[in-house]
Amino acid sequence: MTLEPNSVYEKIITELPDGEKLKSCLQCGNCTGSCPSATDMDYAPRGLFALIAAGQDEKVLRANTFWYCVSCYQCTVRCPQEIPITDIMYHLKHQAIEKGLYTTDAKDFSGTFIGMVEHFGRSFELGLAAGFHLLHHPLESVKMAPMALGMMSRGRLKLLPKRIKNMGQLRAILDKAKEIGA
Amino acid sequence: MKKGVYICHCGSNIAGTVDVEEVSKWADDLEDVAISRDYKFMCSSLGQELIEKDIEEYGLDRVVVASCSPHMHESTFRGACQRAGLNPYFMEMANIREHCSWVHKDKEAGTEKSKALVAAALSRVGHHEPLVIQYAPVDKNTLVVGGGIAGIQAALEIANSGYHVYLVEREPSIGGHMSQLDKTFPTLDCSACILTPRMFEAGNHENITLLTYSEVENVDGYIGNFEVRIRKRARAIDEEACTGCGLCEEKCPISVVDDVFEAGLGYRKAVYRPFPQAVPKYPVIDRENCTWYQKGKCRLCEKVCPTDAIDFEQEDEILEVKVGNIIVATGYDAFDARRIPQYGYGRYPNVFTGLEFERMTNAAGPTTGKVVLRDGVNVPESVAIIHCVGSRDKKYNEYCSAVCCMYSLKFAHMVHDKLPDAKVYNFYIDIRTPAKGYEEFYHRLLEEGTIFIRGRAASISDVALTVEEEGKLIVTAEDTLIGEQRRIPVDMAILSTGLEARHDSQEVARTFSISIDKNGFFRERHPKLDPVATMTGGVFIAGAAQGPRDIPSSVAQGAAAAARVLSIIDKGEVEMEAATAEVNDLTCVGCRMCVISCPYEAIDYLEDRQKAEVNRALCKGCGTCVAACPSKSITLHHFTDQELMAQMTGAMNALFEIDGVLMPA
Amino acid sequence: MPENSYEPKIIGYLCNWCSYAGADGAGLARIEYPPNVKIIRVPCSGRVSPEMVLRTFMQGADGVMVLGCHIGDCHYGNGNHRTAKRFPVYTELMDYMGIPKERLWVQWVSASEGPIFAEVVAEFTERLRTMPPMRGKLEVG
Amino acid sequence: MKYAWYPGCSAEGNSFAYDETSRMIAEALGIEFQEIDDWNCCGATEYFSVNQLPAYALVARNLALINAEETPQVIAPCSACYINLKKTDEKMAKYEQLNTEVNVALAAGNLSYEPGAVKSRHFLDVVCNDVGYEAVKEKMTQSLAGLTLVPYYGCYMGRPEDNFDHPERPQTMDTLLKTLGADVPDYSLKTICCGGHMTQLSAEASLRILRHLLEGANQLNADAMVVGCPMCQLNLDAYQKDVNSAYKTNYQIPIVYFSQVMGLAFGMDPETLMFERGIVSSKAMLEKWLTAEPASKKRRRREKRDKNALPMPKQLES
Ligand SMILES: Cc1cc2nc3c(=O)[nH]c(=O)nc-3n(C[C@H](O)[C@H](O)[C@H](O)COP(=O)(O)OP(=O)(O)OC[C@H]3O[C@@H](n4cnc5c(N)ncnc54)[C@H](O)[C@@H]3O)c2cc1C
Ligand SMILES: Cc1cc2nc3c(=O)[nH]c(=O)nc-3n(C[C@H](O)[C@H](O)[C@H](O)COP(=O)(O)OP(=O)(O)OC[C@H]3O[C@@H](n4cnc5c(N)ncnc54)[C@H](O)[C@@H]3O)c2cc1C
Ligand code: SF4
Ligand code: SF4
Ligand code: SF4
Ligand code: SF4
Ligand code: SF4
Ligand code: SF4
Ligand code: SF4
Ligand code: SF4
Repeated sequence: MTLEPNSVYEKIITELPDGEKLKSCLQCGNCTGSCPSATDMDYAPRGLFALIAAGQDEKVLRANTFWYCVSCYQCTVRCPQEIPITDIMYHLKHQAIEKGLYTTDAKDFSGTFIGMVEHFGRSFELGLAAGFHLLHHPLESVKMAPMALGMMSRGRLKLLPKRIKNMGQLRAILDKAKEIGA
Repeated sequence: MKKGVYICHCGSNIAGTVDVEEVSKWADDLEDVAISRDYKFMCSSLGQELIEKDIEEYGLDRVVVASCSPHMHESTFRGACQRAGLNPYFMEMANIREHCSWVHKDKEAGTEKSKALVAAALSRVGHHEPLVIQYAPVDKNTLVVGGGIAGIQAALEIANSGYHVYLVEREPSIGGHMSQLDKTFPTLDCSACILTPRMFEAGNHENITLLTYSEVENVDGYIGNFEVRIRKRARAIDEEACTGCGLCEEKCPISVVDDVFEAGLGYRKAVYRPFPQAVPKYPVIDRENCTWYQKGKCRLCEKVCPTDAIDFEQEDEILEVKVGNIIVATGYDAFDARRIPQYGYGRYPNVFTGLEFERMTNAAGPTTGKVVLRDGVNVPESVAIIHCVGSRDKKYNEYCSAVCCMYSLKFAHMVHDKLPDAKVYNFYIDIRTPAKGYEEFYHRLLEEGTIFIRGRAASISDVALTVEEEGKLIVTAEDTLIGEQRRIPVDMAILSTGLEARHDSQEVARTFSISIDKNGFFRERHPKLDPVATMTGGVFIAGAAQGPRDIPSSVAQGAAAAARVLSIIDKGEVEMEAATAEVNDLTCVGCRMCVISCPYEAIDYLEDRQKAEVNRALCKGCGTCVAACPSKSITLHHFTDQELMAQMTGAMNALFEIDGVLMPA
Repeated sequence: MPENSYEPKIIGYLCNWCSYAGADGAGLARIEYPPNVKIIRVPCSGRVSPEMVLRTFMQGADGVMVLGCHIGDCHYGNGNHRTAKRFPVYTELMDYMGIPKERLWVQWVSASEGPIFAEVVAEFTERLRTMPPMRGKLEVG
Repeated sequence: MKYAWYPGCSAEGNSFAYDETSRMIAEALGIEFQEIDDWNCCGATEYFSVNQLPAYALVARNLALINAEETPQVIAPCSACYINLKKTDEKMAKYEQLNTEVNVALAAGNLSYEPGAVKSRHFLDVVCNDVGYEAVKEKMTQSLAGLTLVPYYGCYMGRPEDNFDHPERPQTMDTLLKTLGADVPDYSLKTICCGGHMTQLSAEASLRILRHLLEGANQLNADAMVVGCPMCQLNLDAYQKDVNSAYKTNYQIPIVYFSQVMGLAFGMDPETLMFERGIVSSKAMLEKWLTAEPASKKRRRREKRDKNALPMPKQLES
């Protein structure tokens, strides 16, 4: 079978190690049945794979599925055809960003996170949460406040992470990686 | 020398990727080739006649057929030569289908390779010697291993034709898995009702020696003449004296879970018959659990036995029997559901396996046929039946187990029948019902109101999140037809476990010199055209030991294997291996390297003359001795050094010629 | 012939019961592999003597494969035990004679291992492609 | 026994207690930690989402900073860190191109890493498999008898493959807690994911997931859930209140680290074990333990076979 060049399907198969296993999807539904996020996804994994096979790339890349994937590998360890589903989810995020087709906040969340890592070399969950929510869901972040207070009072919430000593080295590495990876 | 060359098209199987005409033309110019032809189907009667005619017309004294694997048609073309008066060993095949056209797509490469293979065969065949096929008489007795329905059927067919059968069964009774079943799909006949008469017939047939609680330890010899060593394990019961009254069983104080016949759902005693209709009727004492054997106390059974049949001193017996043919029908093991932890078998009481459920619905089983929960009292209001457990999953078994869709439907029917108010959910990927009456059975279940959810069940859990789920098992699955994850609370879940090769199939295969496929099932000689024969002459297979199958097909295979055996017995003699080894008396230095290397002890060392000598009746023609002999004094006929080296040289020369370069000096 | 279009010539000695049937299996399953190998059927891998291997190299083969049943699965019980014992010694000798021992492959392939057979052939062919052709390199015969 | 130690970002804030008590336990068991100098964030699951190569390079920097000769194994206490370190090492070993590219990136910082040089381990794995249950037992001064501890592994300890425990039915922590003398029920949800960063994306989705896990533990009368991952701890602990208000439940299940309960059994002062850092109070659990009757006095009743009941299949031995 020759696949439409540059289609989501073709890219998974050619770019992702073991991606060609997606061809053997039985549409059994074990992945969706096992997925903790399935109920919140526009299309749960099996359905998404059917769309990929049908060439409905736009629908696929606009779906929130892979942004809602928490990378728990539950689907992967249960798939009877040994399809690397979680890795496919990562790959789809990548494809969606590449094509600029994403609609959820999740990408921005990841972005906030990455920004922090690139700034400090380390992350910190709650500073991250606060930053993200202030930007995107001011209301939700108010709701988060009591929890954050609890954390703070137990010495578990810091406002800024420690910065690593050799930030210059890390940046150089990441810049180089981005350059090659692009 | 006049050689004839025949290049087969095999329709487009070969001609599609090999330019057969070109190969034929090319071969025509080779040394000693009198005639070279290509033909659509060489194995057809017209193809064979072509060879026969040419042998006569052109006076051919060597024939090369370039077609499929010799495993497929060597005997066909040897036959053609023989009919035309040519020694059958003057024929050689070049395998340009399995080893060439089917595995290479590039026509040019395929054509070149075919030329090299044809040249190799031509070069080899020139060195062939005429061999005389010797015949050995066939022992008319047959060994059948495994007393399931397949083995019983095979044994009865042969015994009814008037020949003797040794039927060896490992368990205390014959019957196999079929004896555990309640009803059989799709007709819902009572399994015991149709099986018991067969078991009885096999147990009482004058031509059947029934050896239960026994195993085959060793097999020697070859088709027509096998020597078999059987261990008959001690039952601790004197079969002559025992009347099968069952008093011992009744009085024995030790009761243990019966993992075999009751599939773990019920108990049996330390002295027991697996079930009341067991054949033979004698019990056995299970020494692992008997207090006398373990602690030196009890002997209650001895006290109550009215005929003094208990014999604690009894020892295993070793029987040596001679048979001409062997049928191996050792059946399958059910998949161990505990290997899939997310289904909770062994963790949640109300998860059952298929075989457990068979025992449960069986009126003679532990619940006298009542469908109840593990507590033995409460009745389920809802039942989930999970298809494909351990099947169609690369982590366990990739194949489809073939019978579980049908038995899952059967289970759904049984629940509807016994508990008309209960809800039944079948979680399936595909419903597979490909045989007579099977699809109709599925339709019947649709009408009976079974709820079918298309989706492989993901997990079973007991963590309730809603009031309706409380106290239930919750099956989570995607209902793929609506594209939604669903949680279905049920009281009972049945896992439709697949069929696996016996855990010891590899050892059994070794004992009988047969091979196994990647799943551990016995490998047939040809997947389509020879499903009950094996690569070892005189050894046949039948039933679920060859692959997952249902009862009708197991019976058909049992009968087919029997027919194959009967035709050999009827013929009365078998061809002996003609390709045996021979020692050159003049050059042998008596070092005995060959004697040590022969796997069959077929080489005698003659003390007086200090020479080695091959016993041709024992030699199987493996050639190990040839390679071991330091003085090059042993020839293996039909695989001589000259023949093999000529074949190699033929190929190499052709390759260099095709390359357009001459051989290096 | 330019160096880069060099196609290694391989002779494979395959035991009738396991490896030859395995090669048939690759065919039945239509698994593609390089056409470089020419198969010669022997009853048992134990039939293959070191001399035969040497003569094959002398005839200009770039590689020789000896394939037999897995240990324990030999149709003749233990013929392949001999193969297993014989060849490690022999491969050492080959090096001594100037034939790199990488040119000889002894491996077990069962009747059900068609895909493995195809893999072995592909891998061996690839390996030989990285080596110069044998022809002319051998000063024997 | 000497290992490199990769604390992970949360060690400095949220999971301070885990880091601190792990060091205490390690010392008690004779494990020496060599903290990686100037380690950086492993990228959690986020970095991989967006840009693969920098994500690998980010992790690889940590591996490259380890002196592999001195400490050929690195311990991460956090499951996400563990899996990222392991995944990076394995993928670099498996895919030549990735290996080259990552090393080109590392070279920009004057570093290099040879895949396979450093083996990544989870702290739980080291405690159970390198030190061993016997050695743990020897260090015990008190039993945890009387406590029902529910082991919760989260998703990563056995996944995606070839990790130190079974992906669906892990046993390590069960055995460890049993060794410590606690009652350890068979928790069927022990590998169901805690939701990870979902708390930040969809409150609804994550609370549903957390509620499921808490309900499962609650049904087993858990005195505490025992975890080995800061993310699991954070989610189950910090959002328990939110679960309660969203679902009208009243779970009060402390979420503690296995290192903390080991400390109890080793006779360490509960104060220094920092139980009070949990949002859900551990007080009730500690009190119950202190007042529990000694194990020896508790007689185990042998269960009599119910006449009606059908036999249960035996569990598969792991
Ligand atoms: C739950 C369930 C329900 C089923 N329901 C149906 C149905 O309704 N209808 C239907 O057609 N099929 C059904 N089947 C399939 C059916 O069980 C098989 O088709 C049939 O039993 C195969 O018979 P067999 O003789 O090949 O193997 P088996 O029944 O397995 O018999 C093999 C025999 O060989 C013996 N044996 C094994 N190894 C040795 C050895 N080394 N030496 C000596 N003896 C040995 C065994 O003890 C056994 O007696 C069902 C299967 C299952 C699991
Ligand atoms: C499109 C198609 C593709 C298939 N592909 C496959 C496949 O890939 N693999 C596979 O395993 N199976 C395949 N099958 C099934 C396969 O064809 C059958 O399983 C097989 O041919 C059955 O053989 P048979 O001998 O029972 O019947 P038939 O092949 O039908 O032979 C019956 C013979 O009896 C003769 N006959 C009929 N009535 C009389 C009479 N009254 N007197 C005398 N002679 C009579 C007929 O002329 C015929 O020669 C395929 C079937 C179809 C339709
Ligand atoms: S579990 Fe695997 S085979 Fe089944 S639908 Fe999902 S991806 Fe396809
Ligand atoms: S890895 Fe992602 S898609 Fe797979 S089960 Fe977990 S959340 Fe769902
Ligand atoms: S001889 Fe073999 S290759 Fe030729 S037609 Fe018959 S089956 Fe096909
Ligand atoms: S051994 Fe004795 S008691 Fe037991 S069945 Fe036979 S005759 Fe009856
Ligand atoms: S001696 Fe053994 S078999 Fe006989 S009654 Fe006692 S326990 Fe049962
Ligand atoms: S027969 Fe049905 S239940 Fe059994 S493995 Fe095949 S599809 Fe699954
Ligand atoms: S060919 Fe094989 S069986 Fe025959 S004598 Fe030689 S070693 Fe023995
Ligand atoms: S190995 Fe050769 S020389 Fe030695 S005894 Fe046997 S035949 Fe004679």
